[in-house]
Order: sequence, then C-alpha cells, then structure tokens
Amino acid sequence: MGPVDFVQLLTPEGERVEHPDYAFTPDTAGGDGADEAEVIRGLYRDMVLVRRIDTESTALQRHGELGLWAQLLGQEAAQVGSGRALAPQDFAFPTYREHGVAWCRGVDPLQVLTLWRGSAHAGWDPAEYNFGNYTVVIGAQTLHATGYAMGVQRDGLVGTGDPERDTAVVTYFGDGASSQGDVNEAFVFAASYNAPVVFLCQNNQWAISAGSERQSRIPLYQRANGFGFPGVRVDGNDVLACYAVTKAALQRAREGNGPTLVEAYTYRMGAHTTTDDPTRYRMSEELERWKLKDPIARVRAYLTRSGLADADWFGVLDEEADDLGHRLREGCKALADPDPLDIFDQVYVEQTAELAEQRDAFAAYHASFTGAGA
Amino acid sequence: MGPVDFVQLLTPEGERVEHPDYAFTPDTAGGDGADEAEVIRGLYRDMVLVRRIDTESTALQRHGELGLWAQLLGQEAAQVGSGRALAPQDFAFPTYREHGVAWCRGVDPLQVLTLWRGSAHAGWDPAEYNFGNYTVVIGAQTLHATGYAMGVQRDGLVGTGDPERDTAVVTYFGDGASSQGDVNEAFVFAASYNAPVVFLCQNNQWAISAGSERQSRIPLYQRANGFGFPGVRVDGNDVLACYAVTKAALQRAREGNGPTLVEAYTYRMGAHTTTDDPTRYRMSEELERWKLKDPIARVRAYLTRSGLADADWFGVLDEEADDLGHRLREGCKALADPDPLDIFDQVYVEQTAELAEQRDAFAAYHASFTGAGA
Amino acid sequence: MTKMTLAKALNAGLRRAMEDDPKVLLMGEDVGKLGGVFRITEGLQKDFGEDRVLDSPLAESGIIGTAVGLAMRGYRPVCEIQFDGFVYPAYDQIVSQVAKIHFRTRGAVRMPMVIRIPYGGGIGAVEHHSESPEAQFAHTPGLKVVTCSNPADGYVMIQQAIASDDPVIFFEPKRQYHSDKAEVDEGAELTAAAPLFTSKVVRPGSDVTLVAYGPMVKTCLKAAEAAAAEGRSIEVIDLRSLSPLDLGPVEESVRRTGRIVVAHEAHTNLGMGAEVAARISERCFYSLEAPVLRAGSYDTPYPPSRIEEDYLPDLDRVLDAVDRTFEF
Amino acid sequence: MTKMTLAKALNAGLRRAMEDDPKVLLMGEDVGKLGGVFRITEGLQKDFGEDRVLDSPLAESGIIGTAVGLAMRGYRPVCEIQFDGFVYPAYDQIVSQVAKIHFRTRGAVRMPMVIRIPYGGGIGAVEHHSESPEAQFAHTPGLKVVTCSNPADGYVMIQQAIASDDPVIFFEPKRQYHSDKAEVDEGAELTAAAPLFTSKVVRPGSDVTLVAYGPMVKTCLKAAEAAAAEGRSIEVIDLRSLSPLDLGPVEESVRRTGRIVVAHEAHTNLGMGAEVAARISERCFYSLEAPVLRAGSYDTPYPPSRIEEDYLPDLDRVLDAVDRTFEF
Ligand SMILES: Cc1ncc(C[n+]2csc(CCOP(=O)(O)OP(=O)(O)O)c2C)c(N)n1
Ligand SMILES: Cc1ncc(C[n+]2csc(CCOP(=O)(O)OP(=O)(O)O)c2C)c(N)n1
Ligand SMILES: [Mg+2]
Ligand SMILES: [Mg+2]
Repeated sequence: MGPVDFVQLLTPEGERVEHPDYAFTPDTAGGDGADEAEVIRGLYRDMVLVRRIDTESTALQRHGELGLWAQLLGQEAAQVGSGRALAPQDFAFPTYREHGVAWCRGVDPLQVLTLWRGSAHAGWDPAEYNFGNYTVVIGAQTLHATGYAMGVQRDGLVGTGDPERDTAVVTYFGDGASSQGDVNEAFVFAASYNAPVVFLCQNNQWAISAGSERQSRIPLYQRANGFGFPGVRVDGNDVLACYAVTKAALQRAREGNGPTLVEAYTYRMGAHTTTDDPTRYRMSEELERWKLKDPIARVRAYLTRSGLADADWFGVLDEEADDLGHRLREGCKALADPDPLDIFDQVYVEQTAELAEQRDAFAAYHASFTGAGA
Repeated sequence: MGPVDFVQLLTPEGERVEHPDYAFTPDTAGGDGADEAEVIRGLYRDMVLVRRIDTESTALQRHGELGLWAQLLGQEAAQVGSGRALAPQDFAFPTYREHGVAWCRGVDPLQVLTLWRGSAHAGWDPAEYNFGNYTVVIGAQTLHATGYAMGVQRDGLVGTGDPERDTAVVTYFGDGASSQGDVNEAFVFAASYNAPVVFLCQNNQWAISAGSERQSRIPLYQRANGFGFPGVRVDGNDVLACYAVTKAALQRAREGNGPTLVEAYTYRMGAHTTTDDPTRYRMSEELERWKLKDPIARVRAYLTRSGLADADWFGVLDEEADDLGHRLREGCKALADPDPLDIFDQVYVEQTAELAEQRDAFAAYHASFTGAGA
Repeated sequence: MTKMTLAKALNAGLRRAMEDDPKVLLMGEDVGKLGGVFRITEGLQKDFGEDRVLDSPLAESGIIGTAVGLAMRGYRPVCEIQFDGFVYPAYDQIVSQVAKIHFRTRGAVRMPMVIRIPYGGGIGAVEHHSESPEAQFAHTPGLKVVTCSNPADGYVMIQQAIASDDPVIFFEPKRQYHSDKAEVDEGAELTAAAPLFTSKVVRPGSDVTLVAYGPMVKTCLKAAEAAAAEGRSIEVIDLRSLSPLDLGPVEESVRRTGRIVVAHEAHTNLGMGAEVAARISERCFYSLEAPVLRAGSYDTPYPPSRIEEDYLPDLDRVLDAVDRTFEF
Repeated sequence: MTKMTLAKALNAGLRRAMEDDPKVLLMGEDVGKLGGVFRITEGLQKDFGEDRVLDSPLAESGIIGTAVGLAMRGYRPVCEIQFDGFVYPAYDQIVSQVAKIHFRTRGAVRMPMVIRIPYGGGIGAVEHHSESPEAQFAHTPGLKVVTCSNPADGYVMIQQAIASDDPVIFFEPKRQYHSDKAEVDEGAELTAAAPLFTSKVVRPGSDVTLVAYGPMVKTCLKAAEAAAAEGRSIEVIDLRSLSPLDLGPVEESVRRTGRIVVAHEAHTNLGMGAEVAARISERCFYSLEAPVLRAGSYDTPYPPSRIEEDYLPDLDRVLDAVDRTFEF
C-alpha cells in the first residue's frame, strides 16, 4: 500500500512533473499551449460536474428517490482521464461505478439514474455512445470487452494506420474483481488473440470491506506479467497521468500490439454504496490521508497557480454544477416507471406464445382490479 | 517452444549436470553415494513400471476392456520425480493422467483402471493414500488443493520444524488447464492465504489439439509472477530435476513460505486419449524430436554408463514389468461391475426417502424380469 | 425465549454451531470484519478469529472450491454467497464437485458443507439481487436444499444444516432478515426440533391446500387469513425442504381438500411448483377436484425494482389461483 | 437428398450457415484443426479460416463471455461446449449475461448466439460426459432451448438456430452422432421447413401419448413399434423445442388418448417431464384418464458407465410407464 512507483504528471500539490515514458499530450487542434490549457480546464470541468452528479445522487438516495447509489467520490481523475483518452470509435465496458466515464461518453446522467432508481436495468443503448451497460456481476464485462475487441480485429479496424478507423476497447474493473476467474480468463483470451483491449483496473483499495491486499499481495498491475502483456500503474488521482497512460495503452491496442493492463491507483473516498458503512472496517485516518491527494483539488491548484483559470471561471463552473444538480433532482423525480407489460415483450426478439399468454393474463388480471371500465 | 531456460540435472544423453540452485539430494538413510544410486535405480524402476502400466492399459482399451485411457507416455519423469518427492503426510490432487503419481502414492493400478473401465468413478479412498481422486473437470482440483492446504494451516501443521509433521499439498494440472478461471482463482487464494500448496503444471505442449501457445504466449511458469509467488520451469523429462525442484517447492510450503508454481516442461508422446488422433493436428517430426529426450532412456544411459546397474538388473526389472502387465490384464478383466442398487445408497450420507423409494422400485422392476423366482 | 429477527436468529444459530464444533468455519465475501452485507455473521470473526471466519477474495468459485478442500481435510465450511445472483460463478464447483464427491467416492469422502444464499425479491434492489434459483439446485442429485420462513426455523435449521453430513444449500428469504421479530428458543435441543428435511402444516384448513416456502409463506398465511374472512378455509404448508421433498403432509392435505395451489417467487416454468404438480397429480389423482395450480413469478428475467411488486406473486395473485381451483 | 449421419448433417448445416452469412463464427475447444472431438466442425476451419473458426483457450466462461462481446459487435457466434458436463464453468455467463442482455437493454442489444452442447449418455464414457442439463437452461427466461433427434432435423434446426436473433441452446444427442444415417435434403429451404420452436408428431397413435426429445425419440419410436405388435397404439411426439414448449400437439393428442408418458434421460425430479405434467394436467384436466407419468433417469448422479444401461430409461422402462398409465 506504500507509495509504490507509479506514473504521475501532476502532484497532489498541483505541480506538473515529468515522466520518462509518458507525457500529457492531448489531441488538440493546433497542439499549442493555449489548447492544452483548454483541455486541462475541460478535464477539470468534467471532474467537478461528475462529482456533482455523485453528490446529488447520494442525496437523491437519501431522499428515497434512488434505491441505491454507488459513489465515485475520489475516482474522478481515473474515470475522466481515461474516459477522455478514448477516441469516438473506441468502445468502453464499465462496471457499475463508471459515472465519470459515462459522462465522457455523452450518456445523460439521468439515464444513469434510471438504474439506481429501479426504473431500468440498463438505461442506454450501448451502440449510441460506444459505451456498454453497467455490469453488476463482477468481472463479466472484461470478457465481453475482449470478445468485442476480437470483433474489431475481424472488422479489420486494427493497425490500419488511419486514426479515424483504428479502434480500441477499454474495460473497467476493480481491485476486487481481479480475483474473479472471468477477469483472468479475459487476460488469457486477450493475450492469446492479441486483442486490442485495455484492462483498466481502478484499484480504489477496497472491495466493499476487503482491502486490496486480500486480492493480491503484489501490486495489481504486475498481474499482467503472468499473462505476457505489459502492466503499468498510474496515479489514479492524477487526471493528466490517467489520460496519458490510457491514451498510450489504447494507441498500442489500435496499432495491433495487443492488450495492456492499466492500474489506476486511487481511493474510494465514500462508502461502497449508500447501504454501506465503511466505519465498520476501515480507519478514518486512511481517508484523511487520501483527502490530501484529492484529484480535483490538485488541478484547481495548478490552474490557479499557473493563471490558467481565475475566480470568475471557477464561479461560472460552480453555477453550471448547480444547474446540473437542479436538473438531476427534478429529472430524477420525473423518471417514468417501466410499463409492466413491456417486460413480457422484451425477453426475446421473437416473442413466444407462452409469454404472449402470460402477458394477456397479466393484463386481464390487472384490468379486473381497475374496475368494470376496463 | 524453444529451449528456454529450465532446471536440468540429467541431460538427454544421460550426463549429470550441476545447477546453481538445485541439486538432487534424495532423502536417504545414510546420505552416502550408495544410497543415492539406490534411489535413482528406484526412480528408474518406477518409470519403467509406470510406462508398462500405460502401454498395458492402452492395449486393454484396444481390446475393449477399458472404455478409454489417457496415456502418460513421455511424462513418466515429471510424475515419478514429483511423486517421489512427497512426504507420506503430504497430499496430492491429480488430474486424470497422473497414473505415475498414483503409483508413487501406493494406489494399485487396478484401482486406477476401474475408472477407465467404467466400473467406478473414483477407485480409491483419498485418505488412504493421501492422494485425491482423478478430476475430470479441468482445473477444479487446484481449488480443492488450495482449500485442503488452508486446512493443513488450520491444523497447525505448517512451519513446526518437525519434518514428520510439516505438511504440504501438491496439485497437478495441464498447460490447457492454466486458462481456466478456477486455476487462476486457486493462485489468488493460495497467495492471499499463503497456503502450503505446490502448483505442478505438466506442460506437455498440448491440450488435446491446442498447442500450449494458445493458452499462454509466455512460458507458463511465469504466470506465478502475476500472483506474487515464485515460478520455476524444470526439465519435465529429467526425473532427478523434477524430484529436486518439487522437493524444494514442497519444503518451502511446509516451512510456511507459501505457494510455488512448478512447470514441468515435457511432452505428451501419445494421443490425448485412446479416442484421439494426433496426426490430425501435429507433425510427426515434433514427436521424433521429443523421442530423443525420452525420460527413461536418459536414466538408463546414466545407470549403465556409471555402472550403477547392469544387464542382469535391467533383466530382472523387465521381468517385474512383465509380471505387472500380466497382473493388470488378468485383473482388469476380473474387475467387478458396480451393483446398480448401490447408486441409490451412495448419493447421500443420510439416504432420503425419495431415493429409497426409487431403489425399491428399481429392485422390483428388475425382479420382474429375472422371473417369478424373485 | 427471545424475540428476534431472522437475521439475529441465523446469527445466533451460527454462533452456537461454531461453539459446539471447532471444525465449523465461515467463509465468504465480507463475512468477517463487516459481518456480511446483511450482518448475518456479525461479531463472529471478532469472537472466533480470522482462522474460523474467513474474509475471502472476490471469487465465488474460489470460495466453494476451497471449501471442498477444507471439507476433505475434515472441516465443516459454511459459505456465504452474497446475493442469489452471484452463485452462478460457483455453479460448476457446486454441481460437479460438491454434489458429486460423495457419490463419486462411494461414500469415502463426505461434503459436510453449507452454502448460505440470501434469495428472493421485494427489497428494491438492482439487477441480480432478487433471484430465486432454488429449482436448479433441487434438480441436482447430491445436494440437499432447504429454506426457512421464520426466525425460529432459521435458528434451528441453520444448525441442523451444519450438523448434516451432506451438503446443504440453505436459502434465506432476504426480505425477511430484518422485518418481523418472533420468539426463538435459544436453548432448543436440535434433536427435539422438527427434522430438517420435513415440511410443516403452518395453518390448518379444509377447503384448499396452499403450498409455499421461504418468503412466500408469510404471503400465503396472510392470504389464508383474508380468505378465512370470506369463509374459505385454506391449509398452508411450508415445504422447508426443497430436496428432498417431504410431500407426505401435502398429500394428506390434498386428500382432504381436493384442491391445491403451489406458490413461489421463482419463475413458474420448471419451478418447484412443476415438481409438486407432477408428484401430487400422480399420487392424489383420484382426490383432485382441480389440477394443481401454480402461483409463481412470470417467465421473464427479474424486472427493474419499480415494478417488482407487479412481478412477484402477492396475496391477490395467490388468492386468484385459489379461486381458479374452484372453477374446475 | 443424401443419406448422412447426424454428425454430417450438423456439419453440413453449419457449413451452409457460414456460407450464407459472413458474420457467423464458430468457437470452442478443438473445433478448428481437429474439427471438434466429435468432428462436427470438421473441415470448416480449413475452408473458412482461423478468423471464422476459432480454436479457443481451455476456458468455457471465456468462450461464452467473448462470444457475448462478439455478438455485441455484430457477429453471430456458434459456440461448442465439448461435453454436457463442461458447460457449468460458463453457467454464469449464460444465465446472467446471454439470457438477460436483450431484456436488460429493452431490446437495444441482441444476442444471436448458438451454444451447441453434445448431451446425454449411452456412450460408455467417464464421469461428466453423459449428462442431460437441459432443464436448467429451459428454466432460465431469455434462453431458447432446442434439441434435434435425427439428421434431417439436425441439418435444418442448426441453421434455424443460427438464424434466430435470440440466443439458442442447441442440445445434440451425442450417442446418435455417428449411428443411423437418414435422408437429408441439403437444398431444403429453411422457411419451408417446420419452424424451429415447434414440436412434431413423429408417429401417430390413439391409445396413449408418448412425449420425448433428443436421444429418447428413437427409444420411444421403438417402444411404439413393440407396443403395436401387442395391439397398443402409441402416438409419439418429438418436443424439439424445450423452451418455449410447443404443447399444442401434445394437448390435442392427450384429448384423444387420455393417457400420457413423458420420457427423458435427465433426472426425473424437476426435469422437463415435471413441467409437461404440470401444464398438461392443468390444460387437459378433464381428458386425463391417468396422471401424466414420467420415465426419466433416477435422481442420482450419472453412474459409472458399466451400469449406465440400468440407469437410463430404455424401451422397457418406457413401456412400463405406459402400462402404468393403464392401471389408473
Ligand atoms: C460475482 C459477484 N459477486 C459479488 C458481488 C457483490 N459485490 C458488488 S461490488 C463488490 C466489491 C467489488 O469490489 P471492486 O471490484 O474492488 O470494485 P469497487 O466496488 O471497489 O469499485 C461485491 C463483492 C457481485 N456484484 N458480483
Ligand atoms: C471444464 C472442462 N472443459 C473441457 C474438458 C475436455 N477436456 C478434457 S482434457 C482436455 C485438455 C486438457 O489439456 P491439459 O490441461 O493441457 O492437460 P493434458 O490433457 O495435456 O494432460 C479437455 C479440453 C474438460 N475435461 N473439462
Ligand atoms: Mg475496489
Ligand atoms: Mg497438456
């Protein structure tokens, strides 16, 4: 758990530092410094808004509007950094906590809330955002990502040299998930077929109450050594480093050089979910230590100190966040419940007579309650 | 597939060589050279007899006496070397091909044949030999071994310093099995609890028709690097090296230093099983190359050249092998079929009324055929 | 006698089993420090230590597979699967190993293991947290499958399951964990209690037989009460054991009532109701005034929780099925 | 028309599906160079290349899980599970992902996947190679489950399954792979053939209805023949589809015969026979002269092969059950 070597480009104090292998070089129109500042401000804005989504959702759960919420608090840099490193044609497979990646992919936070409210299981069409649905069964999505990447290979969209066409896949998973058979099988398949997939492990130190040392006694990025592809640990609270490292791994995949494991070393500052009580299993000192490494504070310090953003700019952003919060509060309450009749129609593409019958019986039964008018 | 570095103590030509980390130091009463020769002759005898079990069983299958047979041809050194490295209190969990280990543990080959004949699923009581039953579902036994080793820990039989008490567990699996989720979960659990278990992978280059490069693009022993415990590759056709390396790994486990992965690099000289036709997927040149590395021939060359065994001795052994073959042929045909009524009684420790009823119905039904006498 | 919730009763039962037999171990995700996400194992790691209450890595096949090895070494592992929908990664170890090892070895190796699974819906949860997979396990020879419906049974049955030398899948109706309290006799002798693999008439009646288990028992008792108010007498039977099935009391009841409904949360198709229907139809052929009817959930995956109340069979749906048996 | 075995018919069906649609992929252990341990995919890798016929690493969850991703990317994977007993490591991916993704996404994502499983006993194999796990899949909403009983059906059904936009578990009676040849019309139009999810009367009769599927169809046809010699007319129905069940022809038959036996190799307890019994008892209540009887295997794990003939329901056991329906 000590400060093992990782890739860091922005210190907790907000100072930019060099790394021999990685540099923050965003895709910008001109590539000049002004553009870079714009990108960093953008990343900052993303993180602030994503944190607002998180705190609003936590509050909505407290008010009974959501059944449950899995907080991302503390993981904004890992999610926004990696999410913004994706090209439009890339495809991401999340766990259930990637609200920040969903944001980067253009999914409306209200769509995300449908799941936690219990109005939907999925909330969006993956093809529309190149963003898979949340996966609750730990690790299952890593195999889906590997298979999807094998499909990309078969589509001839790897190593063409055309940046608009070459495609990579990223899959998120947690430190706990690294113990699942499926995740390790995904490593085997990805290596065996040299699939263009990036395994992005957010090691937030905890799997509910299990510390990450329960899952692995060595740093998790080294798991890749056992499967024959590179692993790298990045400061998961440093959005610039997360961006740079993910981008390099994606590029490697797009070029046909196969999988990479990226371990974003971060911290779950909140509870596992709104039903969890972390005081039962971890020390508050730990949280205090990590607060000093807050992913948002360090970018704010950098922007301020280097004069790339002023109080006005931050003020405007705060207002934007407030508006977003307002929209979420109102929008959440207005989310429609599913139509029970739909469930019979959505089991299969081709409806079965059995289900049609159950649907009819259901409708008739309910009509018998709503009275003679039916 | 090239000649990667591995631990070798006896060359294919039968010359003993030194290794910086491993030496062949068998447990012998006095520890003098004469005893060592005795041990090597013993290992040679084991391999010859085990190969005879294998060829007889293959023949028995051809003659319809067995339903199937999984040959160990070529893997005698890996099995006898590792099997003889076990202390009596150690426990071994095999796959379905460890006839050589079964031999070392004292299981009568006829008990092994019961499985392949279809007269039994298991053939022996594991507690009697400290040798688990054959496991057909690939990889499942690696978790059983890990759990068993966790039990040994809880029994306080690790790191006591008493060689009669300290206990280790070994589990066998194949190169193909290394891809299974269960095997990787076994690595996770063993590392997490520092269980006294040795993972012994016989990389015989093939999983039915899949070459080992389909499972891993790096040498398999390196898989352990990903899980934080040591991995070592040994010349799987060198019985002295297999003995030495397994013994060291077991000792490490007994002392409380946790798991080791041993990759015995060997070759499946026969078909996958008697129903398989390897000419469909591999080149005969490959087999010819491996024949030059035969595990038995090299020990014979060494014993002969160094004068540790003469023609008489080999002749006596041949007779012993012939006797064994004869006993197997006769014994196999005489193996009793199971009593169908037993199957109802062996499902549970505590029989259920349901099964008692099915048993009675079965008995009555069959009695109705065997005529009025019943 | 103490009044307690099902959660507390199970906790007390586990504690007593651990006190009585040092070979009993608890294993699972978050069962130690946290005491399980439902707090069923609360306080046990503190009192019995990490060697007996193991927080496992996050891998269900690993939990069950290592438990098999521990059982072979003489331990009696009690494994917790965190939620019903997460038992499937361990399915292979359960059906191909746990269920078969005793048979495979002609009795040489026993598998005295308990696999605890919180199951069923009605708690407003996200996907995979509300499933009822019991029929799949009951279909598997070599396993025994039981489920409790109240604190008193929970306390006794968990201890009986741990004492069983056969592997037991122990389904716990999660939506009842922290609901109604009931009297539990903590001094109860296990041998004096009803044997584990038996069903129980929980409310006598004469017009129709209502068979349920786990979370549906409460619903069915309420249904019987409502029906009584309208002059219809429903006998309610709690199956308790799903494999083996103890249908003696059901047969006896059906011979009197001539009508029977089986209720469960699981999908109707190939659910426990199908087997009860097949057996009762055969054994009570001449007594039945109506076919065995089933009130299960629909044959669709579990829906988003905002409409789960529409999906789960409730008091009205049970009574509707009862009414239908009178239409024959 | 060509005379061929079931193995060849499936091979020809797969070939035609691959020719017709470049998105069709085959995946599994040893399906490529070796052509599968049963040679069902023989020659296909040679002709369609390694990109379309993938020899996979040895991991069933990996096979199905990557197939899910391939399906999301627009492919139509046809996965081979080498033997029935080895489907369980993939069970989680099948029941929690393959079965649920269409429902989860309200239809946005389709899973046009086929999972081929050689199943059933009678081939003298070692443990785990003779199982009949179909009921567990049929119990799972979101999957469709079919099984063929002869080469002509095999040829058409495998193509129909691949053409289906829903996931299909395709059970193949392995002991028939290389046995009797039958006429197969390789030019057959899929649309002209019987739809995939329908059952078929394969032998008309008037005294009793015998329902079977997969490997038991042949046994039941023989039983019907034997019974005919003794003057009893048995109607045999091949279910073909286990989910959805097409019980129309069964009901129609039972209304005429009043008697019905369901035969399968799977364990009797909670096997397909239970569901058929429950539904037919309900729908044909007044037509039944006897309860629905079942001729399944016993509720024990599959025994060692030297006694498998005692274990599997055979012609005599089927006829015994038929006789018993006349005792009511
Ligand atoms: C197969 C499975 N087992 C158990 C669970 C219950 N569960 C949900 S989240 C979680 C911990 C996950 O930890 P990690 O992978 O580190 O991700 P994090 O929650 O920290 O983001 C567990 C055990 C599950 N969802 N799926
Ligand atoms: C879970 C499972 N899947 C598939 C099989 C079928 N099968 C039996 S042996 C084998 C290959 C095993 O290869 P490897 O692990 O290298 O062991 P080897 O046979 O070479 O000793 C396969 C695929 C099985 N027994 N279990
Ligand atoms: Mg975590
Ligand atoms: Mg091998």
